[in-house]
Amino acid sequence: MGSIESLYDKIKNFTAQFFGGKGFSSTMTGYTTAELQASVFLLVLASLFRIFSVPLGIILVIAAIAGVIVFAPLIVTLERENESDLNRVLFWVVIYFAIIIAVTMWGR
Amino acid sequence: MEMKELRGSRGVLAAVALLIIFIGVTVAFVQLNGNVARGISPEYNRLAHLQQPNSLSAWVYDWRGFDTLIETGVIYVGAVVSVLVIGRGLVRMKQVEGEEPVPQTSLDLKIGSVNAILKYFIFPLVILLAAYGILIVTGAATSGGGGFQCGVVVASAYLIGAVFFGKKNPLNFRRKFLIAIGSFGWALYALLGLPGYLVTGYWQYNVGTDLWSSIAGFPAQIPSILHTIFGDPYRLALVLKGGTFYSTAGIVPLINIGEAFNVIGAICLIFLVFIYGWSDTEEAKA
Amino acid sequence: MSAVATNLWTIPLFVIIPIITAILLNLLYNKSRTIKVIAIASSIVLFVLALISPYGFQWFTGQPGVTPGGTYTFDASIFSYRLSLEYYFGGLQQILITIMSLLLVFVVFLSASSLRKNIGPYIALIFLLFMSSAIIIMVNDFYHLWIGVEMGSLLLAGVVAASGESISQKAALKYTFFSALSGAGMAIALAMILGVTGYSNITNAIQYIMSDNLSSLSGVLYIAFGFFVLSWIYAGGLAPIHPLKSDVYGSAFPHATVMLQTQSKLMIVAMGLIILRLFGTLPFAREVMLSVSVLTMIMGVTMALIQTDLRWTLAYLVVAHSGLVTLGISLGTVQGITGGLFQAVNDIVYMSVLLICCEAVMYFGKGTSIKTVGGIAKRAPWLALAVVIGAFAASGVPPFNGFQSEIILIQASLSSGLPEVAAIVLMVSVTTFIALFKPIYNIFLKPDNSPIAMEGDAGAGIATMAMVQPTSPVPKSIYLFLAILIAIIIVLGVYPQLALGFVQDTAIKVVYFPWVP
Amino acid sequence: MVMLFPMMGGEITPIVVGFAIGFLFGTQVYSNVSRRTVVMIICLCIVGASLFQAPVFTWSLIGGYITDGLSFAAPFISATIGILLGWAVRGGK
Repeated sequence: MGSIESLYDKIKNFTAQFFGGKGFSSTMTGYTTAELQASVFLLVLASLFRIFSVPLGIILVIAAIAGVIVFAPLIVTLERENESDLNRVLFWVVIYFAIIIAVTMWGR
Repeated sequence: MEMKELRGSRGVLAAVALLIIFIGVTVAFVQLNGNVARGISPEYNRLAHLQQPNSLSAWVYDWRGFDTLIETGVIYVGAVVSVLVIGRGLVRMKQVEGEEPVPQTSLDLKIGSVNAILKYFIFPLVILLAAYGILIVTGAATSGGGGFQCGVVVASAYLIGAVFFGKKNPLNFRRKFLIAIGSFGWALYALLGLPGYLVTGYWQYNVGTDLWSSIAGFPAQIPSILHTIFGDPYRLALVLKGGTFYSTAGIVPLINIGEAFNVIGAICLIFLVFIYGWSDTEEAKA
Repeated sequence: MSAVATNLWTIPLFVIIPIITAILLNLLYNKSRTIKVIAIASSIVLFVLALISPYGFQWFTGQPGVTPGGTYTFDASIFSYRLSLEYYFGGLQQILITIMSLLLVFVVFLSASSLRKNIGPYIALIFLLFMSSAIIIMVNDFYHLWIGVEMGSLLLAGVVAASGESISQKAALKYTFFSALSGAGMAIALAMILGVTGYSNITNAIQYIMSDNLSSLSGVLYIAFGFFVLSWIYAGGLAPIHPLKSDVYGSAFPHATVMLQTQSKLMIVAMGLIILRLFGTLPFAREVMLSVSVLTMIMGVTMALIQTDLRWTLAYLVVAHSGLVTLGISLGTVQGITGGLFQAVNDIVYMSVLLICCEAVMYFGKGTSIKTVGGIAKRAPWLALAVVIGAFAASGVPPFNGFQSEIILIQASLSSGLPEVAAIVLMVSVTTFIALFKPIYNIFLKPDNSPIAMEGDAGAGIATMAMVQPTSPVPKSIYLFLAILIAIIIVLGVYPQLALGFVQDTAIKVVYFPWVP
Repeated sequence: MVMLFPMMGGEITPIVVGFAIGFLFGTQVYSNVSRRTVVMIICLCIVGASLFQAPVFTWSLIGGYITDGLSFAAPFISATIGILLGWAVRGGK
């Protein structure tokens, strides 16, 4: 039915949806790269849990893939959580500290 | 983050996390209860009388003298930083235009109803408090007091003066005076280590007391002249049950004086900056 | 084994010379010429001292150690309980302090010549920053470690707040706020270790923990470990606190950031090694440290990618590369620790190159944002070369030093059975390259199309003069500093053994003889 | 057990040091109060000195020791006098 060219046009139109306005500002490229990086990092991190048990690692990788797809612009969340806002940092410090204590004290 | 966000699932998460921390710390303290190891501390107590009647001063200034030097530095830095931030010197780069700092205004203290009291009472109080501070630092060789306490007492005298008299503070420490004695105090403290360093190689070795030069492996004998200079001014006779002992605190009282000057300079400077403000024009006038 | 000196003459000087210099500079206040002379002379003295110093201990105040037999000894090689405060100066200390004092010379020179007013107290703070970092890297005592960290964070806040922008004062305030949290946390950790062991000397404490059965007290050690890691995270600006630390780096003057990042690397190294020596045998200790480092790297580089200002990109990259240092330390193997320490050395050098270049960009008077500056390569080609070399070194391109340490880290994580971590290290170095080249391209290579430059093309006013004159406002001294640092980068990249010889010894001791400082 | 001689250094040095520091701080005192207030300060100071008592291990009269239970903190008195003198000499500005 459709030729190669129309397929190309379809893909082009489909990808064009993602960019509002001028798609190639230097800020935008930064965000795109960071988004890709963040999702890859997340996958690698999830796979790191195989050192505790391999099934856990597999489950986490699948969960991470699902998470990356569902919460698509990860970088926006990441940027928000990386604010130097005092309450936010305090929140994360408390969470971290609780995890450290829980893992070291009752982790075995 | 808004407080709103903390009311949702994040708040629950944070509460659970705090609970875990609480349980962990409590478990640790329960385990520690009754199991505290004494370590080296009996040794300190066994040695303390050899050099001065007060083991607290001995502990604080002789064994941990260097440690206290750096702690003193924390106070000094605190003063320098507050003065810097409040207004003496926001640093500017030549090439870059920066924001102009907000001009400092001094706190206006209104003195109304306390006049009658302050006329007869507050001025002597300020003077006597300052004298009391000096008493504490001179008694550093024999009592638990020391430089820091002296500094705090004198600073409180200064603060009382500031509260009741406003700009006409009777203890009218000037900025340059405070900076000078603060710097002099820390420098004195730091440099009192020099005699011991030059003679033995150990920084802040107490040449006046000279406890260790008789022990094998100690690098040098202390010349008697140093021993006299730093030991004799503070020699005391301890009349105890076992007889009369002669003891000296060596450089410890001098260190305390340095510490006192530093603390007076630093803390009064912090008070001064926060109460009266600091503008470059006033400084130029002064 | 021959007697080890416990009265090494250089150690007190590393502390006392900065103190006296700082006091003098603070008193001199605004006499810039005298300040410059004194500060540079004193920093050169410190550099020479670090270069020529032998290795050994200093037992401050000259109190001896008590042997188990009850006699006193002044020999560090004999087993004894230390009555005095102990500092150690060895290979690791030598290389780190040497580099730090070299940077101090540069930083003092730069700040004395580029600042307008109040330089006395400011440079005094920088000297004290040097002192506190030297203390932290040399100390073998808990109390003093704590004081060093506390003082370091106060000084950091002072240096940052002094730059006088509202953003930097906010950053300083936030950072000091957290110092209350983690300083108290560290104090609790120290109190617990002191309570369990009775010794504030780290060597004695480790010996006690290793020789006595503490299984009934393991909870105390775990909590102490947790608090210690918390303050480690704080001091180094690792993962959850990294937004505050990168705020600090980004809002200080770049030359101050050179000292700040050096200080934080030294803190990370010193505290990380102490944590490893004390708690390395606890279950999950290394895993906790490893996860903190991995998260720091990931967060750092990801956030660096989306910045649009060279200062802020560098701020986040400094944080990310701290993660590389801690990664090596937390692997806990000889190779890993060697790689981590070597990475710390390299990191300090190449980040300094980038930061000094960033400061040089500020001399053009338009800030460092990629939106405002452009076309600097035309006016200062050597600067562009320097920044490109710095970026290559940071991203681990072979002839430069970053490559050598990153390859060690990758090998170490592979041999520890963690290929994912190796992959992350690789990704971090690649992403560093990407994150750096965005601002480098925009600031240096892209033609200047800012409004002022456009006006200049139209042929109006002073801007035209600036365009016509190709001379750059960057002083010659900056090129000299950059040349020295780049020489170090290349030398370390070609002969990594030069630095490895200093750090390998420490790595071996940490793994096999943890009680030896 | 009152001793005039031999006096230990530790009993006289604090008095001298107290006076010196007091004088130093006295130069910074700013106030114009009546002579009556000065007399009151001195009286209060002596009362205070008897309350603080002499430093421990002080045995001489100059050090402030008279008998057990009655002694004066000599450095306190000397510091007060130092402050007043310093005020008289350079203060009041």
